[in-house]
Amino acid sequence: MVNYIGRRLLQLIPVLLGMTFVVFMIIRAIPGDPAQVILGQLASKEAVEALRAKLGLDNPWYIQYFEYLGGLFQGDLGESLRTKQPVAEEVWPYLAATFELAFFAILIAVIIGVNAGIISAWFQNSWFDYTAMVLALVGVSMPIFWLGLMEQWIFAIELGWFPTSGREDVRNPISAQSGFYILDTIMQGRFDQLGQVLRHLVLPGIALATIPMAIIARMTRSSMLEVMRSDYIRTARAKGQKMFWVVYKHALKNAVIPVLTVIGLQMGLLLGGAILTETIFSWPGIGRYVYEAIQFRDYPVIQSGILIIAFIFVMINLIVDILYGLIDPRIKYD
Amino acid sequence: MTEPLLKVEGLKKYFPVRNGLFGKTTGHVKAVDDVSFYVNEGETLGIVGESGCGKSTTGRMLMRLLEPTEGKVTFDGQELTTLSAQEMRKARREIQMVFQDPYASLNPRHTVEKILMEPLIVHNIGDTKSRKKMVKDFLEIVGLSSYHAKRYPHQFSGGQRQRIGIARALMTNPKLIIADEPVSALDVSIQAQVLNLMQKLQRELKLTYIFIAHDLGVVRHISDRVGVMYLGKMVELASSENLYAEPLHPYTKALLSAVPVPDPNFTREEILLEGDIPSPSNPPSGCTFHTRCPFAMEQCKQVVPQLEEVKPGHYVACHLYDADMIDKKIVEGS
Amino acid sequence: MTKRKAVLEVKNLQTSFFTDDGVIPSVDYVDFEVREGEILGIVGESGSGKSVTSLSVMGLIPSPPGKITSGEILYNGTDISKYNDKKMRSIRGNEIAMIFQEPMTSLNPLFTIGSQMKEAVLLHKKGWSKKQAHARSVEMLKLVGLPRAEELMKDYPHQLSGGMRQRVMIAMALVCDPKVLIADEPTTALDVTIQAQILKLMKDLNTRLNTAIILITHDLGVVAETCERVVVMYAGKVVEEGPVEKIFTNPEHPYTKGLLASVPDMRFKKQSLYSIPGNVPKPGSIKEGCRFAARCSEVFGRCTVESPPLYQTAAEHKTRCFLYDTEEVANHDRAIVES
Amino acid sequence: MERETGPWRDAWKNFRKNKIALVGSVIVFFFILLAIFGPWIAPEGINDQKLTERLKSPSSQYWFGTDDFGRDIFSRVILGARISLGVGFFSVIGSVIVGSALGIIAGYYGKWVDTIISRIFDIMLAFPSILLAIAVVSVLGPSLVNALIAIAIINIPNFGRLIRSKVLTVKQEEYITSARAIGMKDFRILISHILPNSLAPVIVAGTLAVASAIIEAAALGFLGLGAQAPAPEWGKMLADARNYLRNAPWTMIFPGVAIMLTVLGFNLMGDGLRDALDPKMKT
Amino acid sequence: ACSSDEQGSEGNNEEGTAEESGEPKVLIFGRGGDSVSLDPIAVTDGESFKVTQNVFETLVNFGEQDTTINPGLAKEWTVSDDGLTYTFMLEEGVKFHDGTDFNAEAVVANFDRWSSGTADKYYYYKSMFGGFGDEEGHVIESVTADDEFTVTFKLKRPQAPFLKNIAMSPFGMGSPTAFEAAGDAFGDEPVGTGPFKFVEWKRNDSITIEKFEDYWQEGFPKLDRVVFRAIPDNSARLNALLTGEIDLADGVNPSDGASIEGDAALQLFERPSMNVGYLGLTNTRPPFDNVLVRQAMNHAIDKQAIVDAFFEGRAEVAVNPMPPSISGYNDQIEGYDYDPERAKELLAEAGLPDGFEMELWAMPVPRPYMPDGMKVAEVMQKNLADVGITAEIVSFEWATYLEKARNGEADAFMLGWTGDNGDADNFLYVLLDGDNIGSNNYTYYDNEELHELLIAAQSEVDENTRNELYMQAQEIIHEDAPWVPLAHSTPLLAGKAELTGFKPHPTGSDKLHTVDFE
Ligand SMILES: Nc1ncnc2c1ncn2[C@@H]1O[C@H](COP(=O)(O)OP(=O)(O)OP(=O)(O)O)[C@@H](O)[C@H]1O
Ligand SMILES: Nc1ncnc2c1ncn2[C@@H]1O[C@H](COP(=O)(O)OP(=O)(O)OP(=O)(O)O)[C@@H](O)[C@H]1O
Ligand SMILES: [Mg+2]
Ligand SMILES: [Mg+2]
Repeated sequence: MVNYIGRRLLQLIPVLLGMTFVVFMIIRAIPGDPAQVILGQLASKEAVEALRAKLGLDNPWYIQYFEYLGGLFQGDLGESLRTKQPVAEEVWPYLAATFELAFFAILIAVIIGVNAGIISAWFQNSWFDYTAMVLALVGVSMPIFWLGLMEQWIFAIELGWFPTSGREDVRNPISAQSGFYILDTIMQGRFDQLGQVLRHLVLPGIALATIPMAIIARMTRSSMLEVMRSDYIRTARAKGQKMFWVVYKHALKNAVIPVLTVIGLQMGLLLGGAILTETIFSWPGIGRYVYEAIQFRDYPVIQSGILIIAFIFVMINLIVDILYGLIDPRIKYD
Repeated sequence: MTEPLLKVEGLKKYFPVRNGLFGKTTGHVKAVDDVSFYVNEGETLGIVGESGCGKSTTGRMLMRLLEPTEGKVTFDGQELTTLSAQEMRKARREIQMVFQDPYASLNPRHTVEKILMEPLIVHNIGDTKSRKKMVKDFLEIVGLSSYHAKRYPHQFSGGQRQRIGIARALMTNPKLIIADEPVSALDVSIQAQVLNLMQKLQRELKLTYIFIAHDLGVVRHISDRVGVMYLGKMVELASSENLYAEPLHPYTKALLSAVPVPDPNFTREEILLEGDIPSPSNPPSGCTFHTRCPFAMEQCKQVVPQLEEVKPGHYVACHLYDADMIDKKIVEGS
Repeated sequence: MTKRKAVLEVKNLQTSFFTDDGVIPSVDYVDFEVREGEILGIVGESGSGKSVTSLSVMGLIPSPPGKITSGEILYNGTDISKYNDKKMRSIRGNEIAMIFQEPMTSLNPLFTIGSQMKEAVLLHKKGWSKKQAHARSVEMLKLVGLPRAEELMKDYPHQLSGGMRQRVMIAMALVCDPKVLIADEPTTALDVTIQAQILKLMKDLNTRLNTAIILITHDLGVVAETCERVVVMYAGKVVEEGPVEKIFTNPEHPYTKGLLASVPDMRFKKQSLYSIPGNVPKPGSIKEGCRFAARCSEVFGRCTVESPPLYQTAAEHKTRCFLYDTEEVANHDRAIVES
Repeated sequence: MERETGPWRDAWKNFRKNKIALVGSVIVFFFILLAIFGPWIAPEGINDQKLTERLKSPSSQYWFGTDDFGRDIFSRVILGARISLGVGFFSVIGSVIVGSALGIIAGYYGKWVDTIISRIFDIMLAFPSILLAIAVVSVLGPSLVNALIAIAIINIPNFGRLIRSKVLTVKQEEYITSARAIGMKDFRILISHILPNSLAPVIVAGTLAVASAIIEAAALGFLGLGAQAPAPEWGKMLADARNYLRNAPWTMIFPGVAIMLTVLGFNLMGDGLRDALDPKMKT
Repeated sequence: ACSSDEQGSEGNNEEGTAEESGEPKVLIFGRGGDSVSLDPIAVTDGESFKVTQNVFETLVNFGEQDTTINPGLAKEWTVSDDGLTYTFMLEEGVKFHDGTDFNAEAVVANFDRWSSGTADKYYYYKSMFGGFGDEEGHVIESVTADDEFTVTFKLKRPQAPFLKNIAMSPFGMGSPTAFEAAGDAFGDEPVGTGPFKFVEWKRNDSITIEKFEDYWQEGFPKLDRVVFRAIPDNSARLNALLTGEIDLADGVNPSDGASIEGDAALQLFERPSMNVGYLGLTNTRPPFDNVLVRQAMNHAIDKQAIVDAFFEGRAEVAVNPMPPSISGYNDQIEGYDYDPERAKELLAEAGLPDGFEMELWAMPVPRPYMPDGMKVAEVMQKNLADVGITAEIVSFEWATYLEKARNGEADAFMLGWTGDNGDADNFLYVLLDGDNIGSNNYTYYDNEELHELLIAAQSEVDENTRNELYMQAQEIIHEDAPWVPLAHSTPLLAGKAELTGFKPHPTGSDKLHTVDFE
């Protein structure tokens, strides 16, 4: 197993290097001069030149790239041009906010999606199946920014069931420790605040969860249908096993493998969708952090933010791969 | 004696097994390991053996659909193993193949006509009109009708597809046909039709066959000579009369005795082999059969037996028939 | 020879598939019985309905689209075809067990052999502890001749060879001492030398445990060697039924005859093989007359319009062919079997 | 057995049987008609500003109401079909062409070519697609064409991988071996066997990709990185309408519904096509 | 909208009862973005000043809702006749939040810190006082502590708006102990003398400040705590106000003004206008190098319609580059009226009877002077089309936009300006003088005559003479038409009805010490 993980990690290296390179090149390609941006509107030409030299922008691109890589290895993600803070330090609360939201969303998506898929497959062609699958199709077709706005309008403004935006009730602020408010409030025993945190999570969580949920439901269904046709399911039934256990024990474990891939891939959608959702719901997460950085051309933040998101995405898929190995004994890890 | 149509010497195919952190080659699957035989013009050589013993690999190497790791294949005086890719493609006009799976070996998106015309186009035989005519002729030769030309493979039954496969192999008027389990996927009643057809064609078109199969009955029926393979090696090769009447190799004996005979009154000598076929990636030392051989001796574990002609036209690779062994046995037996 | 008691009787079974192309009766009024402790062979070419018959018995027809549309399946005299799922579950694995063709895919790849064995035990042995179940599983693995039974319990299916898996399947099927074991082509996917091992094992178990076995196969050799009685199926119908000796030495139905003649025999070389002309019909494609009529060498007028019943041609021997319609036999039989 | 059948015809028969897919096709067809004939159907132009008629609620005159410029939303939604469908089609065609070419090269030549191309795909796929699209648009500057390019770029690896894996599996098929056994040249095998057999999944994936491209274009439009004023791009219309969600919800509802319906149409159709053309392919 | 109001007021009631029971009074102030840093000298963005304005105080203050000069930390001051020496008498007994005493040394320490900076660190210092340390342009020669509570500033040359400059938010007095200890991190843990002290900052989310118990002005602040919450989207922010998640919303869309006024639970605040939104014409790019074309543009655009539609009438059509509230405004000038025919004539005169093609750059972000640049651009596009000019709207993200526009890459670009200190110089010189080409003069407009007037005005100490100079300047500008001035908007804020004492300041940074809940 260790060997297997090691191998997967090694295989990641070119991808990770490639990622840094892509990010690096994109940033270089964005029109505009970082030095000028740092110095602002009034800076003299000389000052800009001086700063360019200081930042190493005069060097050929490959030297810049290797310096950038060197920095990355030492955990140096650069410094925000706007706030002058090291990105590596600044980024954590944003990440935590996004993680919490994404985790909540994927939880909803998985619980509802997987079960809907299972039941649809189990009772294939039933009214439940049809309804669930039509809903799932509508779900995949939903522009999440629109869904988010509609949710906000209906459930926050018109009905007032949930707050319109943000992570917490600022009147009753949470003292952040880990940055995961659910964890923080539980550890502090502040269950009143936990309720608030959950209330704030609902709307953006659903907006973010809709598409993955629909995709997971569809995937689970088709994967289950295939598994249900397999010989070992017949074997389990021939033993006299109850249908419920046949489905939830024998079939699900087999069906979950392709679903896992989808979940891994959906995390990418989720992290990407976070940009939109976080903008709509004023969620102080990494997506908004990057998006605002783009608007202010805060290069180090854009660069590191994109890299971090991609890195997380890659890592999630690595974890998915490892999970395969745990679930499926056929995957060799010697 | 005239020169054989096809001569195979020391043919080997090792598939690398990649593994470990860097995908290094950590071993080899010895799919075919030092096989030699010849085929005379107009005869049928049967090759039998259990699954995974390297029959198909051998067959494919003869046409260089797989590049041999080692060894020499001489066809009609021409050494195929040294031809360039271009020349080899030309040479394939003379050697054709019929495949096992009648469902997979025909492109589902092409009509029968297109499938059958392809070899003609490739080898630049005839013009469109004469090609069409040839297609019709050959359809009739293999027992189909000319109106079948416009249909797609999925509209045919397994037996009919196999006929199409045979027709395709015949289009270029080849000398040698390698048939890799052409009847294994067919029902018994259909199998007989195809076997009869192949025999008829052989008579009429003076074909030479290499007939690969695992059904000993079928092989006996169609072959003039039969080679028995075990774990990548040819263990016995003799005329079919001799081989079935008087098998020499312990494996051949066991194999023959294991075949159920459709006669309830027939009682056979039972030699039940213990255990399974070892993996070709880690074959036993010495004689690869020694792990299951009831007559295994110390020597068998170390020394690889060579295929020797112990009787006229009867070759066997077994230490029991080493010249000195025969003496020894006589000594011990007395 | 005294006739043993029937444990399982299939009467007039019709199982149909309701597909987009219409209703296909894959098993069409099939009758046969399995007697205590015997090995009954069912032979037939692909698509003749062998598997559907056995799945019908087990109540495992995939539904939709399949459904038992008529007939009864009597187990010890009670019709289990009408059982609800719960009652049927107590039969499955416990009274009637089944093993399948593909040992490679019939075991769940994600669970250990042990957990799948124990599951089979615990499903029917109420009140057994895990330990007892474990002991029983190991015992059964040993019984089917598997070495290292204890260690095997911890292995996953992919770590076993095909022959070993088929042994595991047999052990699992026999773990609750079923009265009937249905083996659907248990050796088709195996090599001959392994097939010989498995067949021997099944014969041994049959004599030792007195379990009745339905052995489904398309290999006439296997039937000849293993079974006592045999049912020949063609296109969803039983065409001939009788003791192995009779069928093989003196086949009656033209199909059985043709089939036997078309098998190449390993013992001697036939000059040319007999071959049945034509193709195996698609299920449901023949609506009228004898289903074999189109390929039959002895076909005559009546065959294409009327569907022949099963004629009792001798004690223990039945044939579905008008050639055996001697008036008296026919009259006698029509009362019993009507198709 | 009928005479006139073939894989495509069979697929069409299957497709016709699939009610849901037909609904999808009808929706798609409807929007295609709008895209083509929009200018003749729409009662008003894209940019007929009437600042005195601002934010009128739906009425018999303005079926979908008016926006903050007093423009007829009904007309704009109709005229927007051309943009969304255009972006959808052309970006997908772009990614199919480039992706297929790369995928074929990778799958067919294998070895280091494959390794390099596959790694590039891996790297591109490591970025959440919308993020990559935003980055690309940041480089190129926001405009509809650049959004289209960005979307095409982010979809390249999807098609590339699809084709590559299809090429790899088809390459393993016995009929390819038999083509080689005939003595066929590799390139010909590629053209006459591998490509046609890879076409079905590409059509399916392409249809579904049009759906996601439309959403992505709308998302970019929503973020202000796509179509620019006064283009009636649906995502941009939503972004422009955001301020009026409470006071004039119709400004938000109709463009949103239009996006959803179009995308749903393509998804339904793609699903149906998958069932008809390529039953083995999964979501 | 009605039903949402009910919901909103329900939310409020809950809060209301909580307050009556002696709960701390908390104001949640929703705004468009997060602060960049809380060290006021180190930043340039309004969102940072909104917070620092309440944590720090300046020597002199602007008036409650104007830019007149009032005592701040300095209770009185004297200016020498030559305008070169300023002497300030400081309030006594003022303490920083960390307990450090506020005195003359502290003022000196602050100015020393600032004047030893660099342009990239202390932008506003350079911008207002011309440079650092010994630099040529640096206006301040020295700052010295005469005694504990007297500070003297010596200038190298007279600077007319000097007092207005030091009243600006960037020049809030920080605790020397704190900034010496914290160094660059001062912006994370600001310490001033203001009515509120810094508590917590959740990046991109919220900043919390709380009542400073030892605040020197008795009875202030009224609130116990203020939370600044960043909600980037204007409508989302208003939504949050409606649901009671915030108490006060900055940057309300003009389109929502009417409905807020009609809502009993809410009140609308208008921020006095001190800005100008305009369409800049890059004077060096053809055809805008032709004054006739520029005038034609001015006639072509229907400013009134724009103000009515996208400022919802909450703006004044602009005639001059600065708002009327600033002294020196020339109200004699008649604006170019909306006259497409005249525009066409002018174009024909300029040799472009068939119009021309141009790029129209639209602002990608809302600003107080231009709540929705894109939409205004669309209207202008239409107006221009009506006189035969084909304008393609283009946009970039904000920073690129500014940079490219400053580099003269735009044909015509939308932009605006909010005054820093309410002085005419801060509009006319900064935005239109040749000196500021490459900086805030984005149009590359350069008129020698104008330049001389503006430079003269900078060092003119007499108010009337100075105003006279600015009026002349505006006439020149009007004639040359480097811009199409569009509007002086009145930015809107909305708050709960029970909010009292909130006085929006024209500079955009509001002092909250008088704010209270009823
Ligand atoms: N491409 C390959 N890579 C690695 N191993 C291979 C490859 N092709 C075949 N083998 C291995 O080589 C051995 C011989 O395979 P081959 O297909 O020749 O057997 P066979 O005798 O034709 O068996 P069957 O009767 O099942 O067709 C097998 O163990 C197989 O696993
Ligand atoms: N799920 C199903 N849906 C539709 N038709 C089915 C289904 N399962 C079986 N059939 C039909 O029933 C017929 C009988 O199938 P069955 O599997 O019993 O054949 P078999 O005799 O077991 O053949 P084989 O030797 O290939 O296993 C087949 O022709 C098939 O078309
Ligand atoms: Mg093979
Ligand atoms: Mg079967």
